[in-house]
Amino acid sequence: MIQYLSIALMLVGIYGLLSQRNMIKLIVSLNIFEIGLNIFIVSIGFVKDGLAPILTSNHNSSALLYVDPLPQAMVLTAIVIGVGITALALALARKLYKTHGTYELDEMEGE
Amino acid sequence: MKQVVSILLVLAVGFFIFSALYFPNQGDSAFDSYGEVDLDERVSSSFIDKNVTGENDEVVFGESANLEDGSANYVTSVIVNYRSFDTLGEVTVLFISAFGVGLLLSGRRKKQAFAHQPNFILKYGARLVFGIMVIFGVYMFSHGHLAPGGGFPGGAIIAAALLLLYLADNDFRAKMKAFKVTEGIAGSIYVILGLLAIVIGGYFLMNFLPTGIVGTIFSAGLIPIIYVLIGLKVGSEIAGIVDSFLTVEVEK
Amino acid sequence: MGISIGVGTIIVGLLISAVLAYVLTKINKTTGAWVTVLAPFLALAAVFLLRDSIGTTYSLFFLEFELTEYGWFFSMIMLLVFACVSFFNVYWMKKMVHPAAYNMLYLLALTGTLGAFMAKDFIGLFIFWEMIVWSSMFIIPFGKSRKASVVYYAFSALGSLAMLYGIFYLYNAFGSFNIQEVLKLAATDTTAALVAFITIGIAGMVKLGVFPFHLWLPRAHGNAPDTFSPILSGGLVKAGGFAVFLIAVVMPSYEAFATQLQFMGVSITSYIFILFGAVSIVVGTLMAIKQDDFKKLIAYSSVANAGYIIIGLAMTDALSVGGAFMHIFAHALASAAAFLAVAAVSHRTGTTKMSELGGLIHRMPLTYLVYLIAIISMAGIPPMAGFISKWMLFQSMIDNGMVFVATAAFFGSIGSFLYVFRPLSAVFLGQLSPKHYKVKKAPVLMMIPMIILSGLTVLFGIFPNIVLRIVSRIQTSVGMEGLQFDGTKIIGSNGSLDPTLIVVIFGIGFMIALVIFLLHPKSRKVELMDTYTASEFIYTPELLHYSHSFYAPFERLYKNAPDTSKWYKAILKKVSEIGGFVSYAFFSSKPRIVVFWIVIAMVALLWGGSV
Amino acid sequence: MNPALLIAAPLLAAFIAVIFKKIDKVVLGVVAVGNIAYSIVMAVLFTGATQIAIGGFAPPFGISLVLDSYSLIGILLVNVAFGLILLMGTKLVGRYGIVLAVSLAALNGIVLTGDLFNLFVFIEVAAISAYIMTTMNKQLKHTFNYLILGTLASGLLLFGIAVLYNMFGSLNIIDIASKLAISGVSAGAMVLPIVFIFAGLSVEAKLIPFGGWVRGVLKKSNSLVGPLLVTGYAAAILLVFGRLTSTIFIMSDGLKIALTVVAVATLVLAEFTAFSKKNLREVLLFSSIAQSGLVVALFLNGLTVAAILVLVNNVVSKLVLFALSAKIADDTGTDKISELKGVFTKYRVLGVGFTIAAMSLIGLPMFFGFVAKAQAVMSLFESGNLWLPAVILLVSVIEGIYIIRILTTLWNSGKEGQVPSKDAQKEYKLNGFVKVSIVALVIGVLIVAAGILPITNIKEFLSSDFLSFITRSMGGV
Repeated sequence: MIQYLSIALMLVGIYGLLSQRNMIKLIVSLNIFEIGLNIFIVSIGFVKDGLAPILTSNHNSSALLYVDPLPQAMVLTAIVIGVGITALALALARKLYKTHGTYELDEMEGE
Repeated sequence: MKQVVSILLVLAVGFFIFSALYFPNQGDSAFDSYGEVDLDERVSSSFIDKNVTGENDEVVFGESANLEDGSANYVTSVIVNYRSFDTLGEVTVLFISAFGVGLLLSGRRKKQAFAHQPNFILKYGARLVFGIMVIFGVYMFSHGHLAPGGGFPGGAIIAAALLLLYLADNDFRAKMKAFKVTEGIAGSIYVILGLLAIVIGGYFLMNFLPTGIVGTIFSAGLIPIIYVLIGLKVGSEIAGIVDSFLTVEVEK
Repeated sequence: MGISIGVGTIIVGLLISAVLAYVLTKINKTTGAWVTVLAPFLALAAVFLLRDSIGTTYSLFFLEFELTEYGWFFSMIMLLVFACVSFFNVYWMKKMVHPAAYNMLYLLALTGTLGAFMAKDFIGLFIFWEMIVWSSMFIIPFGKSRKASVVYYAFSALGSLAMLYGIFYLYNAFGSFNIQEVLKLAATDTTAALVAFITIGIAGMVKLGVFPFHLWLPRAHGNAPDTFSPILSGGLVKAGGFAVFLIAVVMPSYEAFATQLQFMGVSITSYIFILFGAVSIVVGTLMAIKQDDFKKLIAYSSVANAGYIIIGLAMTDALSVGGAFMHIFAHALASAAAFLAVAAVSHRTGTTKMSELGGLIHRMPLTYLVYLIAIISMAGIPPMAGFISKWMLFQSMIDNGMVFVATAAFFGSIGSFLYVFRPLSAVFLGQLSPKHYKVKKAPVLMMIPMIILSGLTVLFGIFPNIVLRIVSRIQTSVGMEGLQFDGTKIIGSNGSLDPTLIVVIFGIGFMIALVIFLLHPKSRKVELMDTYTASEFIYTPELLHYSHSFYAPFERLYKNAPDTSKWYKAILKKVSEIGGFVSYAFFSSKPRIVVFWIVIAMVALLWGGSV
Repeated sequence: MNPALLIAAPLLAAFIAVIFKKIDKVVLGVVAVGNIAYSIVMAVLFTGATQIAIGGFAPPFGISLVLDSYSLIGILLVNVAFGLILLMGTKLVGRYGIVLAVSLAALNGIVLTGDLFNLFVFIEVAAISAYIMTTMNKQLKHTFNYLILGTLASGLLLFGIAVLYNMFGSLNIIDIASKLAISGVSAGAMVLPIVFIFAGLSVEAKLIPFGGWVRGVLKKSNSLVGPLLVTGYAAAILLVFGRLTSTIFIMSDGLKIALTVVAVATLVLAEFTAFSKKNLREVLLFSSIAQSGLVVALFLNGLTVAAILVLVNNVVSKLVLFALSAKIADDTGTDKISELKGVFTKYRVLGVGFTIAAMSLIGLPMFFGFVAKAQAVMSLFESGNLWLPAVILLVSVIEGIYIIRILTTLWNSGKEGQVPSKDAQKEYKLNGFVKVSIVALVIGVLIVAAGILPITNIKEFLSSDFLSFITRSMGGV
């Protein structure tokens, strides 16, 4: 179920990119898309009845059933990349706002 | 009208994704559905048993020693050991985007002032919380190999602490030069450690220190060191981004 | 020296002299120009001496050459034209912005043609073929127009890339690049033969300037530097004849298409080529009649003559191919001579517009004579070389019963009287324009090549068998029936021609006319501006000019005729419009539009993948 | 010889340069030269295809770099192109030295990596450096557009990679390929990941209609960013295409046709667009989009050798053309073709370099472009495809027309209908053109040399086992 929802979230993000003209909203759409994607990736690592992939004094053996740690690592990377891009996008949006006085892409002058 | 077209398009994409993943044609199913995953078919099973390079059947917390990877946190072992190269790239992404934000929002700058002067309690309370947060952040990235967390959240927490100071104190202005130096040094050491590994072990980014006993603080070889470096680097980079956003260009 | 002269040495020598010409021109313009005179002459001598070693193969680095009968023949024509024209280069050095580049490219164009004629394999042929294209493509914009060069390249590229397609198609089918071998094999496979015939045929048609690929000729010939127009018209265009010869005769098209529907003695494919030839005769003639620019006029006449050549080659019987070869030769001489005469006029007066010239017979009599001989040959009047070739072609057409084609050809011949007479009267006859009172004779150095070319035209008009015996040997060398001779006579299927006899008859007729002319009282010579109307003097010489609205009634007749260039322009306009649309629709600065296309494309791909 | 150094060195340089700001250009220069030298050394000492593990974990578990003749060509191309672009545009580097160093590392990473997720990371690093670099052109709105599309694209790519991981439990390209071969997963199941990966890569590879960002970002680009995005970036991404198509793209017929249609449509439409443009940089931009389409089409048909040759030709000639055009535009203030009449009359060496590159681009014989085009057409014929060669050659006519239009205009100053004369010459002033001219000329000489030499044994060359060599060296899959 969570996988279906994550795909739906990705689609919502794409819909946002298709319909929005405001820079901030576009960035938000992009983030929604990325979050959906991240949840999807985590979900492909899920194993039914699996434990969180950390050895502790309670779950102390690798013979127990754990969920797949690799997608989680991938998601961590993807999140950090997303942060970087969002920061950059916001900086661009702010710079553009300063020159054009608007966040609406359609209202900006020039080509 | 445009909305309708957009919705239809999105639904079409969704239709294809769902039909391919969950309702495949006869003989086309290769996608493991949610939860129905056999880890033995994936490379991850070797990450869990830590037997990529040698024979190893079971890892036991607090007992197994000198494995190829000594981290109790499997995600950490994937991030900083098995797929350390990705992490180097990831650190670079954050590094370059922080640099880019700095470039875009550069110029002679001063801090954006708030309309209301924050009062005494806020100011000093924030400093108190700042200390706690920094300690928590340091804890986070130094225990990345044992507990959830690690360099990235640890760094983010430190940056959040700085953000708090920025918000609470109009006169506060971090020394950006110091942050630059920190991230530069941390990044350089990361790469240099990787290069050193070529000399010592023949592989780039190899974990060349002894890995110790799984589950103890001084274990997992290079992992804690790299996570500390990452923590410092991420902290200073996000702080740099925060600084860039909270300052305004000085009008000439 | 121990170096024996071979094709390789000639090619290398020409390449070296091209570089030499560039360097020397940088130092001294005239010295550089003399290199372009000497190099073709030496090459001409060398190729002439190679006559005995026909059939030998030579190799140069990675390229292989084979001296064939027809390759030798074409090379000789080309070298003759280059050698003669290059005298003019000396006078044009000061007028050029890039003289060094001109000299170098001039010799590279020569190298290209020789290499193409003598190449043993298709790769060599293509390399040198393209060398002709780009060397001349850079020379043309040194003249009056930049656009002309682009038009020239566009058509040439169409041709040469079609040829490349054919070459690789044949290589894929037969596993070889060897021209002789592949073409022989292709004749056994109708599909391959058809592909080769069409693709390489298009390359030849483009170079020859056959309809509908004729549009580059008037633009390129008309706007190229005056010294290069004769090269284009007399020389490079004939390379197209070479390509058509390859696919029509060397690859025996009559055998390859034997199973096809036969039409008037030839296969339907060949007949379509012949029809294009017929159309280009008509179009070339009609367009030539209405030109005001002297050079464009001759360019259109080249289109018409290209039509004769392609008809002759495509009919593939002994007489027609012989006629085509003779026509290639005759037209090379005549059009080079005509363009040289134009160049000489242009050198002295600075214009090639007929309405600005007139009466130059008094100032440049020898140039006039050269031009006269050239146009008589082009129009196919005895006793010039052009007559012989046209006679052979007509013979063959009538043999095959090609009524329509023959009508077109006759139309072209009669039309050619109209258009060659116009510049004759407009430029050389009539009254001298006041601007040109001080015009001097053409310089001696210019006279030499013009006299050589005219002399050869007359010589081969009287004794065509010198050339025709070579042609006959070419025909037997490629496995077809050769021309038949009887003493000085050429034997056709329903009649024979004795050129020498004709000359004698013409000579008698000429004498009678001369006597009448001399006995007749002389008319008074009047200056152009020596007139007035309504008791006012007139000061615009153009309106009084002899050739003003020369063929106005004709021009009115075909004012509404379709203009081929419009078709091409329409195609390019469409291309441009599509481009503009793509740029507007897909390359938007709005993220949502591009995302829209990405999503659409993905849906299409997912759908296409699941089909 | 560890190829990881090619990635580590520029990264280290970037990290050091952020501490010592003043030396960033020096460090960048050293790294660029060092990378060229190192990649040449690696090429010389190359013995056979290997996968070099990172961190000591053998593939498919750890990340590995693939060093084979294919990636060797890639790193040589990318590093040399980068070095030359840097040499020609040294003055423009400004504060962007760090970004350039990072992008160099990322490009090497893209070419070398044998791991899908690592590929994603490097593509992101490269993309972010590109976003930052394009802000140099002061077209922020377009940069924003690029950023949104680029991020969406890498998201799509990541989705495809995640699906593949779910299906095969591995991220290593060669491992997935061998698992594909063993498990016999049907082509139908591969449609979804392939389409997503294709879409993700196409945005960066600028295929129509995916690469809509490119015009706005690059039409006013300076001589540093434009050439880099058009050559280095395009080369790296297209090489990834090649690696993926020849390993894990198991396509159904329908999908293969659909993807080929996209590639060929890109080729045709982009050439049409280039034909309709009047500005130098825009023309070249669309021309390189078209070439990307051609390369992808060749890859999709399994003609790796031809695709590489076309790619190399495009990179080398576009490098010169774009850098010189941007240089001319920077100094004269315009890149409208009609306003640059006769600019080469004064700067002849520059002009010769430009001309050779242009003629190689349209594939005239004696230049390297002909070898590439001949190989493309020839191998298409061999694979039984008769219509694609015709399309390629017809499109070449259009390409030739606009390139020749540029050449004749830039060499000749005269008005239409008049013989050019020296008096009518417009005065142009280019600053510091000597360095650029020399680079252009040297590349020109190389193009001619490469154009003549392989023809020496064109038959052997065309029928050589280069192709099988490449497939063999791809880990024997």
